[in-house]
Amino acid sequence: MEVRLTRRPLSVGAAYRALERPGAGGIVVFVGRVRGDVTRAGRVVALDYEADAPLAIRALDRVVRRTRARHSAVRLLLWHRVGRLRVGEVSVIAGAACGHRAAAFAAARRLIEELKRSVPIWKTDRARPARRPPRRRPRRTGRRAG
Amino acid sequence: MEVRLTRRPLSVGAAYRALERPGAGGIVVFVGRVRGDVTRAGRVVALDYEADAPLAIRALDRVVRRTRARHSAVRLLLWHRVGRLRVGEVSVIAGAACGHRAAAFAAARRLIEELKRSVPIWKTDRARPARRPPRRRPRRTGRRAG
Amino acid sequence: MPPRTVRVRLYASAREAAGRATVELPVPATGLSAEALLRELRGRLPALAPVLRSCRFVRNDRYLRSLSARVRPGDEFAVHPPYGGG
Amino acid sequence: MPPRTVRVRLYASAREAAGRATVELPVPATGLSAEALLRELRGRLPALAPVLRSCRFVRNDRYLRSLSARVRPGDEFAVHPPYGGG
Repeated sequence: MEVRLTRRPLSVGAAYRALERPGAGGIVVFVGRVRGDVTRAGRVVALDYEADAPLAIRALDRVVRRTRARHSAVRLLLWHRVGRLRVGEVSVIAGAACGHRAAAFAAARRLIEELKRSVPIWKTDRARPARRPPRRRPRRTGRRAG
Repeated sequence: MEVRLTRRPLSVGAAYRALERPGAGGIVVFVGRVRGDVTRAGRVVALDYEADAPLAIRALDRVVRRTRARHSAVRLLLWHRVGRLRVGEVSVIAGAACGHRAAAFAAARRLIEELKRSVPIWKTDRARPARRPPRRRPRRTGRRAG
Repeated sequence: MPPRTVRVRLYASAREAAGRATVELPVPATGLSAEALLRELRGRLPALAPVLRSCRFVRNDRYLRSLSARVRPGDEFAVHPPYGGG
Repeated sequence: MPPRTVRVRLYASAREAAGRATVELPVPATGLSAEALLRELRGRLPALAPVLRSCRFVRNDRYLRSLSARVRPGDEFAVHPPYGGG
């Protein structure tokens, strides 16, 4: 599938296999992972990802469609996971298979930038306080680079 | 291993696993594959890759070292295959794991561009003539995008 | 009996500010403008007011192009803070 | 008996032009400049001449910085056409 919004773990291997097409001289796969950054609330142990699913799927489709038109891609994919993700887990995979490497880099980059800008998905930190007794506290802003 | 020059098939899965490090919020993997383009000599069925091995390995190391310094990468890798590769086979993998996605894209791109510019590796087309009886004919210039 | 309310769904920072994910707002049978609905929402949940300024709004799975658009009983309304996936 | 030749290794388009991958060139015991060695090589394999103009040269696994560098019997010399990996 070109776009996917799922609670299940994302497989980089499956993504790469989906991109292997004849004519794909250059394939670029971007993988975003949860980082265990330290915030004012403590060390991030997980991120909760949520989406407005019907709109998010339409928006993912639109991002792929527009990117294909611009970069004459052989094959694109844009997968995002939702739910609680622990540090090190994969939140997003953006992949582009093109004839040439410059187009593959540009298309993959565009997929992830447009996703961040235009797809209704949000993340909320789950942090473990550094010096205070452990408790869960939601925070508004994400702390990863994706 | 960070750099590799090998006659054996390259595994994208192994490359990705080698890049999964704590702190790697963004991972970019570039994969170059042999394309079956049509040239004046006919349709390319394979590319022969050769290297001046001792220099190529030193050059790969240097490309990785310089890229790490510029993009504060968590982990980089640059693998190239040599020998006869058929259409669809993977000739090169350039991977970058960084804290943030912009650095990961820039580092992966730099790895492959510097490789092409400064590493003593060459390719020669093996084409199957389109309308003449099949024979093998070496051609000077490669016909893939890598 | 026909519906007399609009269900408002709050995401991410809007939900955190409001302390809840959904709100049912009563609306007249003839509906009201999105602008009036948001006024109602701020009245009910004052902590939402600063968050709403940076939000986009969705009615029945379509982005609202104008706050003068009409919202009717039975509609679904969603509040989208700035996106942050990836 | 000490070596009396330099082994020249030709890669890619240089090999295709020459029709061979290596050439043994006799050199004096005191050696000669890389420039003189290349003159010798072009004399032996005229088809190499146009290719050599875009090549880099390597002596004993180090790039030559100058064509006045000395090449001695037993040295290994390599001809690198423009690179094209990836």
